[in-house]
Amino acid sequence: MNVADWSFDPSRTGRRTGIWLVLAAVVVLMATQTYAITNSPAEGDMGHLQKIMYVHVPAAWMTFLSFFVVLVFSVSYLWRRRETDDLIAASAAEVGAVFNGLTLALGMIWGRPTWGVWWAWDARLTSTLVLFLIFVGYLALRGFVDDAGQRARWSAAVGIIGAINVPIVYMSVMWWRTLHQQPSSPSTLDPAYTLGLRINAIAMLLVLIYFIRKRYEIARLERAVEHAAQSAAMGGR
Amino acid sequence: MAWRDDWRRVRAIARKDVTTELRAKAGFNSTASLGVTILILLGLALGPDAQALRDAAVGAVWLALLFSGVLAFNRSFQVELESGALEPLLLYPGPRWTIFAGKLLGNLLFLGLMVAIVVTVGVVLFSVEIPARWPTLLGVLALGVVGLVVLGTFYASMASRSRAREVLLPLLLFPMLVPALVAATTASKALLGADLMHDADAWIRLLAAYDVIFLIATFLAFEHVIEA
Amino acid sequence: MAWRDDWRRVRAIARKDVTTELRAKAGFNSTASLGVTILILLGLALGPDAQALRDAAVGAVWLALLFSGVLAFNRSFQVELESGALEPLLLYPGPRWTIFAGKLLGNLLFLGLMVAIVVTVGVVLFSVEIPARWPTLLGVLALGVVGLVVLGTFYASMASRSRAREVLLPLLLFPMLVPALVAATTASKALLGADLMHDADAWIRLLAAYDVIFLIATFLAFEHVIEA
Amino acid sequence: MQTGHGEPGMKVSGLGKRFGARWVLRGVTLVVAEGEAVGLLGANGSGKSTILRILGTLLNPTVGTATIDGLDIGRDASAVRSRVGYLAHTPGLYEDLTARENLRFAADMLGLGYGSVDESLDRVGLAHVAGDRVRGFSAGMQRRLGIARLILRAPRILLLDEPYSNLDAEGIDLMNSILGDIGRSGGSALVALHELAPARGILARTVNLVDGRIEPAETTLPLRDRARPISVVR
Amino acid sequence: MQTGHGEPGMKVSGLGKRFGARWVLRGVTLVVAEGEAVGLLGANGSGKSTILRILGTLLNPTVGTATIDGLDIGRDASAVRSRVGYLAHTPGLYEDLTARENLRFAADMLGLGYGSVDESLDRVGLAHVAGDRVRGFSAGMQRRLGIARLILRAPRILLLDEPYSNLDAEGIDLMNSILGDIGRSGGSALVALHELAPARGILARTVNLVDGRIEPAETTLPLRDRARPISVVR
Ligand code: HEM
Ligand SMILES: Nc1ncnc2c1ncn2[C@@H]1O[C@H](COP(=O)(O)OP(=O)(O)OP(=O)(O)O)[C@@H](O)[C@H]1O
Ligand SMILES: Nc1ncnc2c1ncn2[C@@H]1O[C@H](COP(=O)(O)OP(=O)(O)OP(=O)(O)O)[C@@H](O)[C@H]1O
Ligand SMILES: [Mg+2]
Ligand SMILES: [Mg+2]
Repeated sequence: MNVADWSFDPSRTGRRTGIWLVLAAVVVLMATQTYAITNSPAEGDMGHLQKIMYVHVPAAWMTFLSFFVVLVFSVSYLWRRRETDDLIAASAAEVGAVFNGLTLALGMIWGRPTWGVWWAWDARLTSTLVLFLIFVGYLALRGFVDDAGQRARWSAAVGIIGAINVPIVYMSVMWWRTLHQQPSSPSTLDPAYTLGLRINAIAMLLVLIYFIRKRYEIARLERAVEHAAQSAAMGGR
Repeated sequence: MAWRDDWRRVRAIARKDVTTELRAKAGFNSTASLGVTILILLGLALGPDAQALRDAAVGAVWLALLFSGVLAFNRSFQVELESGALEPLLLYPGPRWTIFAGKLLGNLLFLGLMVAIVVTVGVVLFSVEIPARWPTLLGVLALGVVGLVVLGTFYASMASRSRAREVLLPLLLFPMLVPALVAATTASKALLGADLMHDADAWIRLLAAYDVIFLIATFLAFEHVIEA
Repeated sequence: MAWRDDWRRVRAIARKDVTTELRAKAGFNSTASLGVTILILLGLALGPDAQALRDAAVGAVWLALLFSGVLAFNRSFQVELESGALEPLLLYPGPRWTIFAGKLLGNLLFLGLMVAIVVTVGVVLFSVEIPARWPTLLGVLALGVVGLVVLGTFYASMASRSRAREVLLPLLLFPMLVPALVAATTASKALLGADLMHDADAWIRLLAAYDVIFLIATFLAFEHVIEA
Repeated sequence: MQTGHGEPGMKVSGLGKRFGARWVLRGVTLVVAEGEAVGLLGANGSGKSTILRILGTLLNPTVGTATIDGLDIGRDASAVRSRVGYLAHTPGLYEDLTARENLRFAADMLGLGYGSVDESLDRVGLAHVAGDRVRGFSAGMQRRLGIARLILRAPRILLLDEPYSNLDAEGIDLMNSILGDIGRSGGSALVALHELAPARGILARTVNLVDGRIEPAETTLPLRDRARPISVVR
Repeated sequence: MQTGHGEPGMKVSGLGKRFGARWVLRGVTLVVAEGEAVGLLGANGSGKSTILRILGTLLNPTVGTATIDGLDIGRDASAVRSRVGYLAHTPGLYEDLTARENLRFAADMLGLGYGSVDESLDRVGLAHVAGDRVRGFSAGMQRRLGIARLILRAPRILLLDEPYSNLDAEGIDLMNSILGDIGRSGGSALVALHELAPARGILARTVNLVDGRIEPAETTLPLRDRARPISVVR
């Protein structure tokens, strides 16, 4: 609530590190893609379709990571009531939803030629979709609440309770399918692909951090504008 | 002394909600009828094959409870919002969790009654045979309803105060209820003997854990949510 | 001249409704997401057997449209009731059917968009194979949606002014929609080749007749219903 | 604007209204002449708003009739609506639309051009928030917007339910200038109110609603500051 | 009833409130002493209700602090709530409950006996409709029921938002006797209002809210009939 400690200098928003981040992300991403695509053998059943894995799987990991960030900063918000925590949680949720959507989209694009269907009611697929809907609910809630404080508290609560539910959702949906035939999801991975996967994950992580940072900076700039208006309105008190 | 005052508050809120519901002529009757109507719709949409219907019975009953429950939860906070009664409610002294507890109790009573009706009708409509382990089945039902009411009441306390209340509540609530729905339907099917591959007990434990976890979590979170 | 004024009124009401809906940020997005959520719930409640799910696809899509549509219809009149905007609306000169037509148009636009999303997702989720006669299938969809919107808007005009509005609308509406639901699902199933016993054309004719009859009936009845 | 084809003003005769088993109005008879603004006084719950709602065709009387510009409020309800401006206790605005959008909607519904919209907004002093959503408006600002909608088309007949409540001094002057216009243009107004101070010099006379009837003896000018009804409905 | 353990009365200092990008309050500083009822004047939309809502713990200030009986409205919100009586623009009643049921609910929530319920109803003149549902109540009757809830427990501090609106002469006297009681018992009251006539002889002084601040020069008795704020917030 105290304004005085809000020293925010738009010229020092870390744009430079931002540029390094995005450059690093793009370079690593391109390099790893080239490496992975040229170096990994065509897979037996799927042929070169398997290459989708290099984006699909890291995207899924980044989704989980984002939701974890939402959880941590939501707890922190309710504890310390710092506006920044709310903004970071919101940024992570937005970016996480994008990665979640990407996982779904890539998975479906992959599933069509491999399984012959866009969708199967498999445990992992269903829980990924439910996770996506929890994110959507979180973001919708933010859109429907006008008061900044109320929005922060509500979305923190929804973020935490949603995060608690994620493992339960995953567990329940997995048991739901347990004794039925599994779609041929290659969860066993040939070591030939692991290296490509790992470095791709690092590239994606850089992208994720960059996105969250950028989104957060935008949110902070919006706040800064409001706070500048504040000092003007209070007559330089 | 303090807990007595708190309990009096909880009771007052629950009583007020139930009275309003009963007095808004047939508020209860119509919610129950709606549950039955949804059962019939599900039957029509999924039918007409008799075996398919019997298999769908458990799912249909739970969906009917879910859909009509959502409407009831939204109502319970909307009563506060109409003519701005939420503000006076927030201005009463005393701990705020009593508000949540009161709403919870009211909704539990309301939905409990509704379950009795919808399940009875469902059993008849879908020709469900009552198994020997029916007390366990009732337990599953109770656990499922508690989970539904706890999360429903909690999310309604936010959704009904936002701009898009009708839509926001189910949007937030339904994905959260997936484990409860899956656990309750699978356990019920196992108990009904329709599904021989699953063991009911594991599901019941999951359902109980779900209830306990979210009962605690929502009570803790409510304080932050109800604040103006 | 008169019909121009009337048409202007109709447009103004529809525009206002759509603006409000869009402005209540993501009012549309969230209704569409809700439709998708309901599809998943149905899948989870009815599954996990793949064949059973495929058979249920058509019914599930219609149920998702029904449930999320009901929320949208209720909203459209609730906007009028909040802070008593219905009274000024009734006090404008000019024929009252324009109010109905405006609401109808707004809801039709809204639900039309939603159908596009829910149906696409439904086709993907339930692995529906698109048949050669897909234009006819789209026609069935359109006829079904018109029936849903006409009756939904009409009943919402009454239900939303009663005290138990959330519950009353589906309670009145769902039974009335049974013919449309049965016709639409059966015709769709026939067109999808899943149901070889029924002929789609007869059902489509029924659906068209249903739409025409209720379009006329509701326009005639609205004058009496909206009166204070 | 259409002009009346019958006798101008309002004529109420033998109006009775029952809610449940209780008769709130028991034979209200009242004439408001052309060019006249009449104050309607009465204790809380005496039935002032009920009379205005009946005249505004929002409520049907249980017995009795009333005519406005010679038009029967029951049979010619639609014609009555086209010449009556009614201001209720609550403003009845769309909270998610802006002030201007609210008025444009009204203009569409009334078949008027948008030109009068900004004019009205200016007159009620809301031009500076024309683009803001009504949701955040203060009580008085909402009231003013309601008045702007009222004067969008100049109605011949005004039915005002405690029009001064929530208004500041400037708002009261505005309301009075509207009532003055009505008088000059040969329209008429019926104004329910408790506190006479703001309406000083504006109302031609006041009538008292007691026990569901208009008291025979009418208070005429000069007005006392605060109207004390002689008895209270129980 | 608890009594304050800090300085009695209300102390507001440097209160600022922003809605979106707009600053409605820009540093409100104000002291209401023990036994004093202060009138809060200001144009429509100047921020009177906002001040009352912040003092009533319904809204958080953007900057600034306030204490009530020495209790901070932020940190000791719960203690503040137990000694403040707040009357809003809207009464906030349950329409499907009767008048008596509404008050009994309030008594339950406040931890009071039901004895005071009928007493309160009698004092506001609603005893004859105690068993009727609030839904059919007129504007003034709803207002009176809100007042009955306010006086159920005698609060030390009153925050009243246009308390005279919708009230008839008898209702105004009732409101004034409540304000008189507060003065005598050493409580304090802040009363937002436009029309000073009903409060004549009751308010110790009035302050003007202009441009988000309290005007330095305070109007003191004798009061003018109608308060004209010097400038209007734009
Ligand atoms: C909509 C469809 C799909 C969704 C939502 C989806 C979702 C996911 C998720 C969430 C993960 C991360 C799980 C974890 O690391 O624990 C994952 C991993 C993976 N997915 Fe998918 N997937 C989809 C389709 C597919 C398809 C069609 C294939 C290949 C045929 C595939 C192959 C893989 C592989 C190989 C992994 C890595 C497995 C591991 O690390 O154990 N996925 N997917
Ligand atoms: N929730 C809100 N969102 C946005 N703006 C708001 C909100 N609440 C109040 N405002 C704005 O704050 C200003 C002050 O409002 P407030 O209700 O305090 O005025 P007021 O002095 O009580 O006026 P009135 O005499 O009309 O009751 C208004 O301009 C209003 O538009
Ligand atoms: N819909 C209704 N149902 C039942 N009773 C009603 C209804 N509307 C009004 N009444 C009753 O009719 C009486 C008159 O109400 P009305 O609103 O006309 O009073 P009023 O003179 O406008 O009072 P106020 O000065 O408080 O606004 C009241 O006793 C009220 O209880
Ligand atoms: Mg009235
Ligand atoms: Mg105000």
